[in-house]
Amino acid sequence: MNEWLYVALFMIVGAIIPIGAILAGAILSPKKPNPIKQSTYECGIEPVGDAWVQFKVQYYIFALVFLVFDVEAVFLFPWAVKLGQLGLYAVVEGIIFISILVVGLLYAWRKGMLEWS
Amino acid sequence: MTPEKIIFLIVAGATLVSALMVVTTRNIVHAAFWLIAALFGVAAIFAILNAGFIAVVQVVVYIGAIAILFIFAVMLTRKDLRDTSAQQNRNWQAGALIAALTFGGLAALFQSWEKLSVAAPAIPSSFDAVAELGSQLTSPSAYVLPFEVASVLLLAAMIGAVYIAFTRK
Amino acid sequence: MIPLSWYLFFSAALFTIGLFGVLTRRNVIAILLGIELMLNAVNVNLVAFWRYGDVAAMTGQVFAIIVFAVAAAEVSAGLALVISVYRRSNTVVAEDLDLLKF
Amino acid sequence: MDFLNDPLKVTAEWLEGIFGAWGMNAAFAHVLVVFLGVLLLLVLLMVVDIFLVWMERKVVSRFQDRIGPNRVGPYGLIQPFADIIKLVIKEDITPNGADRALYNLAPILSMMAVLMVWAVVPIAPVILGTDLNVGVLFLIAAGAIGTLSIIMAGWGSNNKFALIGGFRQVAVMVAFEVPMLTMLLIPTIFAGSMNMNAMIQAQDKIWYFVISPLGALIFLIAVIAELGRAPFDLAEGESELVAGFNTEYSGMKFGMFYAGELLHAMTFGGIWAILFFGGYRFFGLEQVSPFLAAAIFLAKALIGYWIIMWVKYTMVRIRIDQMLAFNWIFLTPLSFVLLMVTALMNALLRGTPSWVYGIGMFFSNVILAWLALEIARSVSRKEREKIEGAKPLAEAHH
Repeated sequence: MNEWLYVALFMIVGAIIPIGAILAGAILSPKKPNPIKQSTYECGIEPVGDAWVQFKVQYYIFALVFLVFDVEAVFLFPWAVKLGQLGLYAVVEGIIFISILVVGLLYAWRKGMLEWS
Repeated sequence: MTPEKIIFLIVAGATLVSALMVVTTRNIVHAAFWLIAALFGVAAIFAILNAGFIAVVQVVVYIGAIAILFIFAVMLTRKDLRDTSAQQNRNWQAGALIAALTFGGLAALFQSWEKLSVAAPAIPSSFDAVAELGSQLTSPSAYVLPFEVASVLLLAAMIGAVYIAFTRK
Repeated sequence: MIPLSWYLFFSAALFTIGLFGVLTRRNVIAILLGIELMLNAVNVNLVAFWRYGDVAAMTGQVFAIIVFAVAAAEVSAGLALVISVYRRSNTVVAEDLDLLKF
Repeated sequence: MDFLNDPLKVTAEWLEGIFGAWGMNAAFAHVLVVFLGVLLLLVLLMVVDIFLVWMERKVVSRFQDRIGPNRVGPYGLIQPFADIIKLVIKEDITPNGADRALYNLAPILSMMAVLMVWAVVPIAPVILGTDLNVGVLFLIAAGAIGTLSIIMAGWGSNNKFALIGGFRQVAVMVAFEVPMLTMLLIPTIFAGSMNMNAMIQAQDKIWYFVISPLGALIFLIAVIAELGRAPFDLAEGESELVAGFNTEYSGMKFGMFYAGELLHAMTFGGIWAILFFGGYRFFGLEQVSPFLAAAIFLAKALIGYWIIMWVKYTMVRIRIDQMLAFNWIFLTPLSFVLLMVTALMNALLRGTPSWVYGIGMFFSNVILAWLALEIARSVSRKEREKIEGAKPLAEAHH
């Protein structure tokens, strides 16, 4: 039996519970839609245009830096698991690996890309 | 038909349908969300293959980071929310033909390959894939060079992307 | 037990769908989505060969992880290019990016 | 093997026997029994969740010098049930132009992302979903699905506040996930495994909090930001973004977001206890009975939850630029340095007696924390002088 079957069961049941709750709400609650009620909330005034807003390019930079460190962590987890049985050389390899990526973080910081404004 | 095969067929079918939606749906944000569904299906395939670490990494890297990067990039490059113009270029029939030929060629190659019916070896109960990966990635006689080169690659990607995305007009 | 051929046909189909997307989409971001599908198809093959080959060797899984790193690098640089192009020429349609043609 | 020592296995075997007697396939019976067990665990968690609503309201009112719910039932204990009935019979409004599929999927995924974490949480030595050897990374995978639900809600609502709130929240979550991932590596190094049960087993001599106090602290800060709670709750800053990504949600869909947030906080209280405070371990008491172990784990999780609440109701909201600067310029580099120092010290102190190892680790953490705070203090002093130095000029202008 594959252990991931248990995880799949957790995900299925974890989806069934909120679906059931929302369905119960849908059955029990009144439904009287009208255009004013369904208009999007904009602090009481008439909604203006679409929900389109201009986004900062910083959002992309944050996601980018996160992606790089996410992949870095993927490499480091097997390293961390085995570290106890490996010699000092493995530690040094890991430190080199992290240091190279920290250079990238420093670069982004020096360029002012990690600031919000 | 064993239960394992049925599960595989359901997952593979759902994945391929999601992949088709990725390349055909008009709304680019929906295409990104269909891609997430397809990637999740591939993660399930990895889990069926007993590669638990790769399956989790697939979710962490692709769904947790790459998909978010895609959605942010869509947000940054839209003039209006719902673009309804044509999403396929003029030569889509030629593209479909090339794709069909590629699949046909690959399928023909598989048909003529005799190792196709090889049985999967049993995984020893004491085998820990993550620990084994750890020792291979740090061992000088195995993959320590790719390990370090990967970090240089990621550094280059990060610096390059930051530089490109921020160059003023 | 699922035969190896099922995984190979699945990944071939996924690769082909991705190829179709790359060839036919107009939006550059959608083309990158297709490339992601193709990279994933490659990963399915790598992991399937690991499972059906020598399990203790781990070569397939190591390559799969390297593919993750390559995919991450490809996406981050590719999307940065898209954003940069959009800020210059205000379009993400591949056919309209013809500055080099003239 | 009796019920009090291994309740799950005994019950499962008993049920499988019954189903087998009905002529059911053995494998199918097993899956069915596991399904029922999972359903039981998750329903119990939802019941706990209902009481978390009550607890949260009681605790916040004490912090704010009020009494809190006290009318419905003894100590207001029936109040959360009244809240639920109200949520269920509330009209469910879908805003105009909403992306219906994504709008409806978001609350389901939000709840699922929390519930699926419990697949790898060891509640007691023998009460756990599954012993995944990638347990710690599974947390991040579940968190990725939670992030996705926020993007879906923000995008699907067709509302400016929801869109901005959702994207700010996601920016904060991905930013603080970097120190969180790095801090997950530290217990992994100590235990030599990503398996949560193995981590608890490895904390038999000493809790990881003692040998990595700085790691535990950074992890807590990252978790609070990840949960989107004060002081990092700017996505829901009422005065500027209404309710953030769930502005347009009403009725039970809003209820799912709300319940998910509370359960998420309690879950991460439990994860914090597992990674740094020995999980269900408490001076050998966990050996007595699995039920006692589960009670110890629940108590530790609630203490962690209480600390998260304490922070929430004590601190003021931090501005988004300061918050992200705090993460990228202070927390992330500090966590990388801590990881490198821990790996190095772990290799250097290997083979020494455990008290030398513990003291060495503890003091390397303390020294690192002191250095980081000194650097931060000198930088902030310079910033302050820059701002205060400019002040007299502005006054002279008047």
